[in-house]
Amino acid sequence: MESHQVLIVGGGLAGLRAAIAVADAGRDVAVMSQVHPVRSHSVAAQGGINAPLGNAEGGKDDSWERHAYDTVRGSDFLADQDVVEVMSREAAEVIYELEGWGAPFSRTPEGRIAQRPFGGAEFPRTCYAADKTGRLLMHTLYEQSMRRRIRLYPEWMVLSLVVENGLCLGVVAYHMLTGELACLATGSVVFATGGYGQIYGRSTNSQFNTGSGMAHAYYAGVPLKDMEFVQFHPTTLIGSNILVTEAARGEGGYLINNKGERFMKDYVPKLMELGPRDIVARAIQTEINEGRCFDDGSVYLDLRHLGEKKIVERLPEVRSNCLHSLGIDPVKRPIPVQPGQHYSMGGIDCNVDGETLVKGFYAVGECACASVHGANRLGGNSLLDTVVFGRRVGRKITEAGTGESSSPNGKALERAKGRVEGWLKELFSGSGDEEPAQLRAELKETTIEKCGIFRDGAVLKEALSKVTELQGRYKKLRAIRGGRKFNHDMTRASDLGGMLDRAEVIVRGALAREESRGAHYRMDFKARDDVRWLKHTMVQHALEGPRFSYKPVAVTRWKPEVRKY
Amino acid sequence: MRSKAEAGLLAWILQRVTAVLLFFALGIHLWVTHFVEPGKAITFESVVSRMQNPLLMSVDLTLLAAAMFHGLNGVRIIALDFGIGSRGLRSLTWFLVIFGVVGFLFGVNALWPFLSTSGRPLLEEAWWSLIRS
Amino acid sequence: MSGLRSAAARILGTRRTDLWPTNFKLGMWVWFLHRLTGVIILLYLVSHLLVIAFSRSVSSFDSLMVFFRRPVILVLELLLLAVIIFHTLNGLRIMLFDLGIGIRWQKALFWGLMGAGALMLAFSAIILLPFVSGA
Amino acid sequence: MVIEKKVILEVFRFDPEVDKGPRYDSFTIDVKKGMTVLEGLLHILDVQDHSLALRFACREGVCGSCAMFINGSYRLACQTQLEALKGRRVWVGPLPHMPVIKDLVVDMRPFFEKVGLVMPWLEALSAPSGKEHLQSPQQRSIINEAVDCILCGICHSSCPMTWTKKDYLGPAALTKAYRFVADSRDVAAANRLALVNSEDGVWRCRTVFNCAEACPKNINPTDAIESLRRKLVSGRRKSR
Repeated sequence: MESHQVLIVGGGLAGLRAAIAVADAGRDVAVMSQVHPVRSHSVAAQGGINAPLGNAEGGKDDSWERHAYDTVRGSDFLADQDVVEVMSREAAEVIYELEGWGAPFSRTPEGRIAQRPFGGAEFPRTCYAADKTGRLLMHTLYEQSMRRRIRLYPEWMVLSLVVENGLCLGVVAYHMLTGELACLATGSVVFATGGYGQIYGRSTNSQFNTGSGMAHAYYAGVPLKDMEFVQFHPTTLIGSNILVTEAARGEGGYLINNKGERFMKDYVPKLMELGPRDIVARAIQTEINEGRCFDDGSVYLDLRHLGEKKIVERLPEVRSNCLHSLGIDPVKRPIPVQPGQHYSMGGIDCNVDGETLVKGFYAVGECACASVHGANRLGGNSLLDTVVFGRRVGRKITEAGTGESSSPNGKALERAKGRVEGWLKELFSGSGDEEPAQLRAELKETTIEKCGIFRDGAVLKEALSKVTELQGRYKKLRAIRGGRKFNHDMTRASDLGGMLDRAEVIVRGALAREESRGAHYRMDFKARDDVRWLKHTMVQHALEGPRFSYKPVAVTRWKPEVRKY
Repeated sequence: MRSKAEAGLLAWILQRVTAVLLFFALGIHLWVTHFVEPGKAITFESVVSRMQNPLLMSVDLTLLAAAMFHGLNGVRIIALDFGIGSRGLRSLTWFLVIFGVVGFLFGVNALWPFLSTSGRPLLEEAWWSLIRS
Repeated sequence: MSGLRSAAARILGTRRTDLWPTNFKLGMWVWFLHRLTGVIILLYLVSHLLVIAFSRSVSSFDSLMVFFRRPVILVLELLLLAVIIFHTLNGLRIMLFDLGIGIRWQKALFWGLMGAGALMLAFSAIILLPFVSGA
Repeated sequence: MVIEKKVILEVFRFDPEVDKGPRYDSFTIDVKKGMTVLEGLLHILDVQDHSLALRFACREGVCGSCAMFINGSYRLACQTQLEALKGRRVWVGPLPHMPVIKDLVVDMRPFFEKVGLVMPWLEALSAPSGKEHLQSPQQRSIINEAVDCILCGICHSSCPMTWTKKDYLGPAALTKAYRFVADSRDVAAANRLALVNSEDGVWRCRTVFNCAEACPKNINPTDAIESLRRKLVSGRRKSR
């Protein structure tokens, strides 16, 4: 049995940043990832990463306080303000660090890191590298991990997190390339496994973003937090739901309905297209629902007035995606867009250092919820979240000294491996006739239609009964076919159970929360209710079903106020 | 290690240098033999008179040397392109070096009748002078 | 063509469809032809030296030269010239790349140079025509 | 959705541990508007043959997972529209000249090893006053193309020099080396140049341009390799 002092699960920005922090402290660290790190979904982040550097014109008065305030206000005051403070205070430092490691940011004429305006932000503070920011940062961190010779386990998929007596012991994982099942003993495990976009239909997320990490943590007894808050990105390409970055609007793009109006004037006249994501997404969906959309159910994102030079220089990826997916050149024609699922604000409950209820188990990135994003994340804050808290988690682990004292508990791990083995055998010998792909399709349809941008008690109840039905049908899956090696049928079927359980958590959480806050908008409770609902939803796994509880929000500087833009 | 790296660089540079030399030498060679007086027959005498011109003679000798290097290094490159192993490459390189040197001397030998008044190739000439002495 | 390729691959059970010549882009053909022409020129050089070496006397050399004054030889010589021109001009193209010239328009450069090469060949053919006895 | 046409996907199938030899399986697909080869393959995976192995992730051409050999071209399956391909049969195979693990999945480990050999990271002096290094937009634009590489392995697979010599660093690794050599912030160009200065490094490029033709991001690795060569030659002259 292999063992490492620290195991990072997930090779995206958060995972690699944590791994680098651990390696820099001279600890033995390994990164396990379902795909090779440079295939992680962090590469799809386009627009940029927030930090109050004040490099852009009109951004001179920016400060970490303004950044923190914007974030808190964007979160509809659900974010924990102490955590937000930490993030915005450390923002500039981590950006400079990334730059020093080679991140090829776009530059101002003076040679400083270029910044652009983003939704819900008072100043232009989103540092960018054209519209490839996530990808270029990802490659930079991958390069730095090569420099530190960090051990990689690419194409290894964690199938179980092993926790005994409140102590994390390691993981059981499946190697895609060989089909082998192995357990790995570790002092500490960090989950940086990303979001669960694939639970939803019309998602911008990667095909493997099923949020399996959240599921394993959930089953291991770690609570999930604020799962009902699902971000919908206002602009995704019609049909394929490929992301069109907020930078397209940051650079000056217009949103236009079928009457040719810039309809955002009816919603947030001051910020227009640069409102926070929840508001813009709702605005677009309203236009679509009320019939002011084009025949294909889209509104237009018009970039033509920016001119070819600016589009080619600042938004090349948007242009190539439009050309490849729709055959539309945004230089010449407006882009048909619709909102799509984009980000999960909720996740594994953890503190500002990624520590969870389980000793030796940490969470960071999109799969974690220390709650910087609250009820609605601002564009450009997710990348920042990953690197700031990735670094913090890495440092915390090395400070805490975990990984040295704990001796590998081989027996418990072997037992867990046996359980996983048994579960896989069950999958391969299933006698039912339910088709996993069919269940997944029905799940995605249910979530997007019944627990989407606009929610309603009655509809949520329908969604819940549908999800319960699917959970029942999941028990009668057909047998999985083929061998163990690179078996998508197996991985997708085993993921599906977790997806269904998390969908249940999301729907139940949404149903319980009788208010509208950030991305969670109830048609039957349109107002925010700070008296009853200024609190985090916590949910823990139990045999009889998810057990909900609530936790207060940390309010330090900024008292909740009406969110006006 | 260092010398191996230098070999790649040196071979690359020399291939280009000989290419340039060949461009001019072959150009002059072809021009003088075929294009200056088109239709005029090439005879032993005409070649002898050409070779008596030291400039043209040196052009032909350059041509010979450069072509030998360029062509044989070309063979080595082709062997590399089609995936020769490192041991095979080493034997091939030695073979080509020997082939090149022998080929160059053979070429000079073949040109000698045009250079010497005796009309005998270089080796025979040398032999006869040895006998005489 | 892809149908043919699929049939071939199916029969042969091979995945080497990438080596099917239709998949060769211009650069591949040029790379291959450069090697081919190089070998031809090298072989000619060797035979050229051998011929000269074995025609040591005035009489044998001159009779050989007379023998060479035939149309078929002229055709062969023009072919050789074409080969040399190709190798030279493509060599020039390669060296321009080394200087950082034309990498972005390598295809245009190739066809441009080949056009020039064709002109050179035509020019040479006209000049060399009287070399054939009786012409 | 309107079905535009029916297409027969001929998909390469091979598990070296089980099968005697590779074969091609035919799947008939109803092509909807905008459907990509990847969506076709995922449809096969979901509905027609659950045992198909392939790599996929972002479906928008930035992760580099789904590099394949489609109708005689090196392509990203997610950026290849079925409608746009001519003919009724579409030929899908794994990246050629790479060891097949199963079906369309090839072993990318040798490729990533090559990339790791060229010191593929920035070595910079720490920036003055703990801020960013200054880099003018012009300096940044030099590496504009090279940083765009998504390490999909297409250029490596397409280069005839990697077919015959497994030790050749290949266009992707050399482009990576160039990306740092040309970065105005980097101070380790000499070390990196020494690493690529070998018969299996920059000197093996034969300017075949397969890499540039194949790159889904329109990068021209030949340009990068030639730049490295010029730096090596001129650097050599300088050091004398």
